[in-house]
Amino acid sequence: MVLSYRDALNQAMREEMRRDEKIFLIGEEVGYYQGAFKVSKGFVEEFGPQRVVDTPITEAGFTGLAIGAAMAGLQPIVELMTMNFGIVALDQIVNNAAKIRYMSGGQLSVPLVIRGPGSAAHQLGAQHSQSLESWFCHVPGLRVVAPATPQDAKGLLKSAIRDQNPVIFIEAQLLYGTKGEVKEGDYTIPLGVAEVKREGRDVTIVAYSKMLLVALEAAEQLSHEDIDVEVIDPRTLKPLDLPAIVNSVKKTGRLVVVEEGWRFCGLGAQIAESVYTAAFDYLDAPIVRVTGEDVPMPYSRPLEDAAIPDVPRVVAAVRSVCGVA
Amino acid sequence: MVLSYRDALNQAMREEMRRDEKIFLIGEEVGYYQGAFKVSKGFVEEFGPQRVVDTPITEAGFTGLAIGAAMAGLQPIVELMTMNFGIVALDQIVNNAAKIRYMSGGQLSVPLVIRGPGSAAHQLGAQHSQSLESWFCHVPGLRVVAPATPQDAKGLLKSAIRDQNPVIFIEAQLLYGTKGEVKEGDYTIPLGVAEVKREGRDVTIVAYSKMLLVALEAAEQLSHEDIDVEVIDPRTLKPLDLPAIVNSVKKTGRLVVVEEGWRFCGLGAQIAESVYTAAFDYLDAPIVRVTGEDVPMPYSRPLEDAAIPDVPRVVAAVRSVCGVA
Amino acid sequence: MPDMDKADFLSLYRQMLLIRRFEEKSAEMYALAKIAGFLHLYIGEEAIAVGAIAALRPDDYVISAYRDHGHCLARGSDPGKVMAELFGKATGLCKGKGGSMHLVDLPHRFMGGYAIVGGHIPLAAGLAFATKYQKLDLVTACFFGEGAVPSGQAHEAFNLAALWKLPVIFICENNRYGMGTPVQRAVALYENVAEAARSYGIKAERVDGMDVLAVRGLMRTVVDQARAGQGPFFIEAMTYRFMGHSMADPSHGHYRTKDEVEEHRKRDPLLVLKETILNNELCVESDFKQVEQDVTDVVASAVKFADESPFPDLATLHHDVMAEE
Amino acid sequence: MPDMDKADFLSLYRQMLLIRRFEEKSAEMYALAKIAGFLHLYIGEEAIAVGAIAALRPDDYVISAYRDHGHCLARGSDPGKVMAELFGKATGLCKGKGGSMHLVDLPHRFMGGYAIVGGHIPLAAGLAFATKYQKLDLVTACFFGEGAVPSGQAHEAFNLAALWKLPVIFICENNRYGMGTPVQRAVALYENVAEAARSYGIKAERVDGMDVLAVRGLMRTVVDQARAGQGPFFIEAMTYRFMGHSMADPSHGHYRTKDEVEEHRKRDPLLVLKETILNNELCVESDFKQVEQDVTDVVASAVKFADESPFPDLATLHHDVMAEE
Ligand SMILES: Cc1ncc(C[n+]2csc(CCOP(=O)(O)OP(=O)(O)O)c2C)c(N)n1
Ligand SMILES: Cc1ncc(C[n+]2csc(CCOP(=O)(O)OP(=O)(O)O)c2C)c(N)n1
Ligand SMILES: [Mg+2]
Ligand SMILES: [Mg+2]
Repeated sequence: MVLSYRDALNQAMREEMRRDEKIFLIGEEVGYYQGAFKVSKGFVEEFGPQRVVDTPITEAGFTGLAIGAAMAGLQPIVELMTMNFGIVALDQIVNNAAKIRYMSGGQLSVPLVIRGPGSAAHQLGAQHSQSLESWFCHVPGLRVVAPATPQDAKGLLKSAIRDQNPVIFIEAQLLYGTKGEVKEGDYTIPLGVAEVKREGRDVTIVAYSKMLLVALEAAEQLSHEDIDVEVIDPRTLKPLDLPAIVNSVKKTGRLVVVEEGWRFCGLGAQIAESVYTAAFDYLDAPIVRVTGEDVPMPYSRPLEDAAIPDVPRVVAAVRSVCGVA
Repeated sequence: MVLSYRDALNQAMREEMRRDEKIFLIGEEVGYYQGAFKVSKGFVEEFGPQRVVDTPITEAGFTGLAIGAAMAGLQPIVELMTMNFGIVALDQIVNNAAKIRYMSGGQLSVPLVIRGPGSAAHQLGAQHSQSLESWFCHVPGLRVVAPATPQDAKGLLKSAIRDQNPVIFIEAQLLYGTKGEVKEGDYTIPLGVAEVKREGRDVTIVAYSKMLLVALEAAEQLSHEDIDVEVIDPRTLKPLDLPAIVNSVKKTGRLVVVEEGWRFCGLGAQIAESVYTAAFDYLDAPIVRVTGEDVPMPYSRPLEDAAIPDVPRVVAAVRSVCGVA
Repeated sequence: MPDMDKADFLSLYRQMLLIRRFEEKSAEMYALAKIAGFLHLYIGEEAIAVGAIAALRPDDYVISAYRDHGHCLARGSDPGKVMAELFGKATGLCKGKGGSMHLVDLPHRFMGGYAIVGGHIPLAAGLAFATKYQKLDLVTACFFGEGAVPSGQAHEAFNLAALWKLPVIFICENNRYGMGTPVQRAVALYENVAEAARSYGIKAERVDGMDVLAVRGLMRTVVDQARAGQGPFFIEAMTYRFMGHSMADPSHGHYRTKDEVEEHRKRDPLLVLKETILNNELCVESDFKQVEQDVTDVVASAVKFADESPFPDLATLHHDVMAEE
Repeated sequence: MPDMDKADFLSLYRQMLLIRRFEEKSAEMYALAKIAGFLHLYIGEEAIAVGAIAALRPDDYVISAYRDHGHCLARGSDPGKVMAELFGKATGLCKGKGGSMHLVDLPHRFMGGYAIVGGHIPLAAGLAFATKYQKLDLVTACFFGEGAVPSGQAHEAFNLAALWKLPVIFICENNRYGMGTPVQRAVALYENVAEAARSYGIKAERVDGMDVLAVRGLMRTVVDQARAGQGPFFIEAMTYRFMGHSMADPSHGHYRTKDEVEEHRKRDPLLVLKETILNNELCVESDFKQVEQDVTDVVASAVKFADESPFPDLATLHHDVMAEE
């Protein structure tokens, strides 16, 4: 069936919450307001305010509260209105959610999903347009997921909810309205498994979240120039399905990594470094990264457009890695 | 003159505070207690409590306060008792300190130094043993400095204080007591300039902060095996002096990057990726990274030792990159 | 009322009307896609910015959250430059880099709008810290919504301001909602949010935020006290926003009824002041007509200026990130 | 005193003495380098943990900060396993991964010690949220120092607990200092830190934290109320730490005089209880001797157990990071 990304997420949570009473949703405006981006539409009506919990604007407080609840056997889904607000909850995420299992020698578990939109939408300005996945990926004890399609969104969110680890689940405001075919019924997609979104033999592009759509569009354009692009979406950013990427690179010999976030210390640097190490002798050219510019996000549209990877830039990167002017 | 790293920092701040009344020091226990690690010994006596400001345990509050003070023309030095507590102040650092110049179109400046010890000491446990430089380096608008020697500590801290940008200045608890020759008088070392700490022709090691000492010791040992190691300390992590590193790699053809922090998305990934891109054809072997293990820091000493890079691991990495068993 | 003065009252009226018409025009321009991103209108709350800022000196500091057009205009910023900023133009206050939520006008001592709820409150403490440090008799006025009151950053700042007797006036614009959440579900002591400040020993008072004269009256007393070194003050100004939370939000719907909005519109701050003026026979209808005409012209030329201004040169993307550039 | 019972009083005495002797032994072991890292002793404050926890059921939750040995032992944890944890041994409560600041004993519902000041307070709210959600009549007791009171995370948690009437008891151990900072310089309303809680409508009371019976008495009332659904409570227990902040800190020095410490030692909680017992002729000296002997034996065998236990196998370094391993 065709569903929007938003509805796919809604279904995933709804099905899981029907299945298991231990699951509850907590965050700003998730209840009566139906979610700032309407992802939890109809939830408070179906599950009641006990299980769909509106909070004050205190991300550290309610994220910590959710972690405590998880320690006591519940399975919270925390909605951050946007992932940017994860920064004020970061101590809870990094020092508690990610470490409690380890520090307790395995006695305690924090089965928790923290989800919300990452990356830029349009002209939201510097404090509301960040892509922070590299930070989360840096931290042992967390899984990080960033689906690009409705099908992946649903299947991965269900897996994330069932996972016994804290999972950072990164959506994108500009993806909520996008549509795609979604399998019927109760399916899951395992965390940690990449998917080849388009097969090709000349060059590999790795892209995730919103950038997958950019990469696929670039691949389409390049097909008219007789460049056959393979596009891989890791879907889960941590643990990264490196073997899938390396396999592809062994075939194509060339790699472009696309990410929306800042370049310096971005996830793409890690992906590149891992591939260099695993497939050094297979690479016909240095890996090329296409990334967000290293600037706070400007508000003005032309500047913003210039700061975020787009199809022409990905096309140019592929051409350059292929040695085509 | 021979000074400890601690005294070098003390001198740098003291000289700068004597020079300019706009500079003040703020943080937990910096005053009457003389600093948790005694870096500000004698300060409150010399400069008074107006300029050496003890705070409650509210890092977000007083870091934000310092940023506001900087916007109004002062030059604060914020001491974080340890860099770990930067996490609770991260919103202030990333969303305010780093972005205010840009968001204001250049109207506002935030000349500010945030300093304190990063990385692990001995058995401080998971929440007190983090190396977060990769996070800070990811953020446009910040400079990040991590000196390893007393001489660098003094010269770089003075530059950081005089810099008109927010600077994250990462020290190390285990370095405070180390000693070294320090130039006399009022000197500065420019930010953004690496230094070759040991010349060599066979292989390059990049290492900073505490890990520089490990690298130098490894280099010394390897000299007995006839492996001639060049050791470079970037000193400033952002902006990174990539040309200096690339120059060295062009000479040696081999690179080992050592960092104490977590491997995945660590700064070393970025350094490696940058070098691959800039010197692909000069590399005789894939770059090898020696990093902290991807685990929350365990308390137990043998586990902790196993989680942190040490001389034998660096030696082994160099051997492997040189193709020596 | 002791000193009733036609010119004075009309000036207050004019300022409020300017904000009102400016905001209405912004909404229009948003509909025309000349403005994008989040746009939070100040309609209904004008009496607070105008009344409070009227009690300040030009060299006092003002800082606000993301609903900041009103404060910026009341501070005297050029409406053309403000509108140009909303348009993302090079001639905007912040060269198009800030946008609606991040207006800054240093010459008018408007130190910015900030979009992380609670995040600017420590900055306000810092501005006040600086003026005290510099031995200047300046005060800082800090505006925020009632939704920010439970945030940890607000509390840390309140404590520091109280502890160090900083000359900062916290002005809570209690419009009863944070996005869709009524204050009853956000602040435990919702009937008296000023308790938040009182628990730090900060004196606090509630004022009718629809009555510009009342706001200015209280503010004058409070500013004198703060300037005289009596420390911080907290004003809870009761108000109501007539429009949705942002342009993405209808003025009524899930969380409040049309009737409720209509009820509050009866105490429109423009009507309240006009009534006082007319009751006291200070002006006649034609005076108001004249003001209306003036303001309409000002706003029209602001729009014209914004519209005719160029977008920023793409070369400026990397400017203003760091000081040296 | 209504129900004076020799066995009961002696049991309280025994628990406090166990903590005292355990801590003294820990200090010895620290000097012998059997224990390392930060070690924060609970000496002087025993009456709070023992009195408060004596009012709890075994299935209630307890959570604490880094000065946590006392709470863990009062909860009934095996002293041998606690000591082994401090030694970093595989037989420790947390297999050596947690250490002194991060003790966890799930079977005894001791949910952990946490080392980020204020960071565990939201977790406590979460434990209480979970029990309420699960419709269990459990309460959560959360211990922290007065230094944590100004922290934003504490406030966000207080607000949530009050708003949602969570069955959590906040127990502030006011020992007058946070490291070297007297409460007067940390908390604006230092004479009444409980105002922090009252400003959320949380009922609060002060108690003599040197009197175990007073603590237990108040706690019993409060626990009954919380269990009956009356929401959170805040206890300010006045106490004093007889030793330095941690082993790195002398018991007196820069921030407090020897006389001050001596003065407080006169109200040693062990003496206070002993006096009550003797005044009421419930026991004779030989009873105390017996307890002393028992406790000495327990501590001695704890040390023996810890000393003879093996360090963790290095293979466990990567265990307990994620659930699946
Ligand atoms: C830390 C943080 N969390 C969430 C948001 C999203 N958000 C923006 S405005 C808002 C409501 C704020 O309400 P209030 O403080 O009362 O101000 P008002 O909009 O009513 O003027 C929310 C939740 C944010 N900007 N920052
Ligand atoms: C967020 C944070 N900042 C700073 C520290 C360093 N620190 C550890 S304990 C302490 C003092 C805490 O005092 P208090 O809360 O009164 O507890 P006490 O030690 O007196 O029991 C400080 C500043 C920390 N652990 N966490
Ligand atoms: Mg509001
Ligand atoms: Mg204390």
